[in-house]
Amino acid sequence: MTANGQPIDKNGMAAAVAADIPHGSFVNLGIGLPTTVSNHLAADSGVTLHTENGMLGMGPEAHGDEVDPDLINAGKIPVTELPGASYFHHADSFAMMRGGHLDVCVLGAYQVSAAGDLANWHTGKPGAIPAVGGAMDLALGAKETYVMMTLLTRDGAPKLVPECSFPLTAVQCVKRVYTDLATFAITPGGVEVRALHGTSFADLKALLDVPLLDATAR
Amino acid sequence: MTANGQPIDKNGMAAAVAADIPHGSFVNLGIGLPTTVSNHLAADSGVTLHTENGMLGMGPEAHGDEVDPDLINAGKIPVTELPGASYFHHADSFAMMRGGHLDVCVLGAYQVSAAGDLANWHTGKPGAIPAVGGAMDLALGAKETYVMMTLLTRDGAPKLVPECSFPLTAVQCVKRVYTDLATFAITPGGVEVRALHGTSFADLKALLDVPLLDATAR
Amino acid sequence: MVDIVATAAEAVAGIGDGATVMVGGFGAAGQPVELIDALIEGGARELTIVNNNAGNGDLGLAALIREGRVRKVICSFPRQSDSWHFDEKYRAGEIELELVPQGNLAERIRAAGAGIGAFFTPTGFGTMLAEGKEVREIDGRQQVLEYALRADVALVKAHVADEAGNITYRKTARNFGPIMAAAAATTVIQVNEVVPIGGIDPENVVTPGIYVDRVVRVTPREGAER
Amino acid sequence: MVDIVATAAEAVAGIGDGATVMVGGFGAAGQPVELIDALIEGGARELTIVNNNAGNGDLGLAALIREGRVRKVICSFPRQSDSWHFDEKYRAGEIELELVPQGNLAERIRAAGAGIGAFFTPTGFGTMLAEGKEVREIDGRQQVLEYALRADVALVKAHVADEAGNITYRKTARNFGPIMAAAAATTVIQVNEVVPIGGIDPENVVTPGIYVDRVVRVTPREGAER
Repeated sequence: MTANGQPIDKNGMAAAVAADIPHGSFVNLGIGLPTTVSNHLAADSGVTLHTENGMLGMGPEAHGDEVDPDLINAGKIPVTELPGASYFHHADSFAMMRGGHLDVCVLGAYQVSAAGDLANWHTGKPGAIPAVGGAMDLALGAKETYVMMTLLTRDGAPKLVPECSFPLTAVQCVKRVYTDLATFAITPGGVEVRALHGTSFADLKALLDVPLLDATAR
Repeated sequence: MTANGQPIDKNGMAAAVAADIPHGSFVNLGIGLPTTVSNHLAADSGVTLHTENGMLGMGPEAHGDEVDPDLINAGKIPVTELPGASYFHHADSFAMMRGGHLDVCVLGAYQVSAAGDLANWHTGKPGAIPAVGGAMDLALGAKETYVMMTLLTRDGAPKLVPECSFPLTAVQCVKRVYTDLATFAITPGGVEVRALHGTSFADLKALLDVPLLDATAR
Repeated sequence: MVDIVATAAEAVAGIGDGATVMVGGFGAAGQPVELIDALIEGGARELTIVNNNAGNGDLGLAALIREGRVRKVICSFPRQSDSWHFDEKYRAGEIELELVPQGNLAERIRAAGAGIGAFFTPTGFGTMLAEGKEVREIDGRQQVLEYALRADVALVKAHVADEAGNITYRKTARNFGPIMAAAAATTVIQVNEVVPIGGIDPENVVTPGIYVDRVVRVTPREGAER
Repeated sequence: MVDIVATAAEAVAGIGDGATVMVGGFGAAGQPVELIDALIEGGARELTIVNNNAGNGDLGLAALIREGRVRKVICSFPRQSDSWHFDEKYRAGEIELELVPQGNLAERIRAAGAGIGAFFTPTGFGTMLAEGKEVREIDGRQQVLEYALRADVALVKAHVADEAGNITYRKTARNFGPIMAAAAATTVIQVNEVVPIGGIDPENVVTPGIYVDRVVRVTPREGAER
């Protein structure tokens, strides 16, 4: 197989994730990059957004007069309320997540392992103040956990790895990984490459220290 | 000490319990005899009644047009709603009880032991269909568990006993026992007699196989 | 996403033999009688039923038991003055009973919906209902390990649904509805009224639509509502 | 029974050195700033604080930390762009941190209020936050044993109280309020409005008065409410 177009940017990754979210899903979008997925959900997607600080039916970011300090998302950004929304307390909100009721959760990551282990909360550097928030709950709670990240660090090191070297968020939880160079599905049979962006399967294989299955023709 | 008035009837026991419920308490009254305690709570008692099927602020039994099949007590009898009431689901209702938030719970009993063990749910007879309801939760959940019962069975056997022979509802949970012949407090130091009704302390001692402390002069 | 269906029969479609079915209600309050009638009509057998009781009188759950559809009941309070159908089947050895203290029943159902595998609670310690169960002392109290209780289907009676499946209940008929809705793979709710999206204040939603698969409006029976 | 008190100072009276204090809020939403200000004024030291965060900016919990009143923080997300007071104390070794996954934090608080001693949850399994904790497989998943988390006092910001102490919240400012109110020996709630008994529909009460010890009405700050 040869290179397939260009690498995609963050916007392209968000669009790729959005395209894979089934109609009518209940979805939690993690803080930061994953939040941008909402910009790519069609008005008729039927997707309902959950924010773990106690709301279903979250709308877009609030601006101007819409801003209400009592209505924020998990990133503490003011948001809006859509018709059909509901509010609940923190234990009920995490029960909703941890009980497996969300269809999809989208998270960022430092590393994902070939087995689907996720590292996204702590660099493990000495002196770093750790903060976990809802990451460990989110990673395990949804029916499907998707990760969005660049495939390589700024230094060019792969972030899809045989074993995570960063402290783990959760074990064997990631189902799909959306990156600038490729989209992966982590399956019981191994890591499948589902789409390529500006790279070839052979080049990707050379880049990563993880066995890959070519599923681009799927 | 000599006999002190007459034995009290069920009505008298209910009045005795009601007189000991502190102002402003949150109280659960068990099915049957304990329900009658509400008839003796003064309008200014400040007592709020809990019913474990999901309500605080339960009012008296409903009659005629007041009857609403969606508003019943734990005995499945139609009741009314007082101002300041609230409704909640069963897990929240039992959390309220089991979390130790109720001040007083009043229950009937087959037997109470000298250590405060309670038997009130199952006769243990062969062929009896057991039914426990909320008895085990109620017995342990309130800050104080009071029991109302006749002191003797119809056959004249004491129901305040060294050890329960009936299947237990809960261990070491009963704080006070209101009977037709006497009122008892079960304390770390032993079983205290707090009041006598138509019997003497000496006669009571002879009647029961449980060591008693005379606290009637308290 | 919720399906608003037209009939109770559609609402209970697909409940098969051997299913574990949670049935809301405390006695008659909150009992989804019309859904149970449809379940009887549907023919499913060998059911395991989770309910606080084991049927009262001749309607609803009592009828399901009378018809011999129930293999096992998990409940807190089967024996009542009007539980004759259960009593008869139980005495004949035709129905199995798992007796659970009511608070443990509620908490086990809640645990299933909340992703809690098991929990320690003082309720039941030292009694025959905790025999054989793991016990440990926590915070100075002996506590018993109890496991989450989940179901294939929950049948719930509520009050109002919006078209997103958000639900409100009415008075003490709320009882087991919200926790059962979260503990079952498929949740079916009968309501008195369906309103458009936006018709329920988001502050007052009791069961969010995420927990609800099918909603059917049922015309209240004469005398069953005011 | 609830006391409706006139000032935040009365509301927090009696919180002593070494107390464990749950503080509601997720960031600024639902943070009881005026109660925290009164707590600072009251002088209590060596506090253990339970909150989702460890202070944002310079107000409320951040100020309490800046004033050196906090010995330990139990939270899920201390490090933020504006957590400078915590960061400084933590790096100086002047404050202890117990880091808890947010869902475990919420569930542990809920457990304390509900009489659950401990529970098994998959969250945290295989991570450094579960090191040394008991693990067992339940329902095919590895689960970690977590214990109830209770407090001496809860400080909560809500929306409306009635004179029986029944409480409603507003939007996502509800967050930890209801579970903290149930998990503390003494619960103190600041509200925007107090209404007579009967002023809240019994169907819409979020925190029943049984959980509430003191209520104080606080005039909203300029710009803090709309």
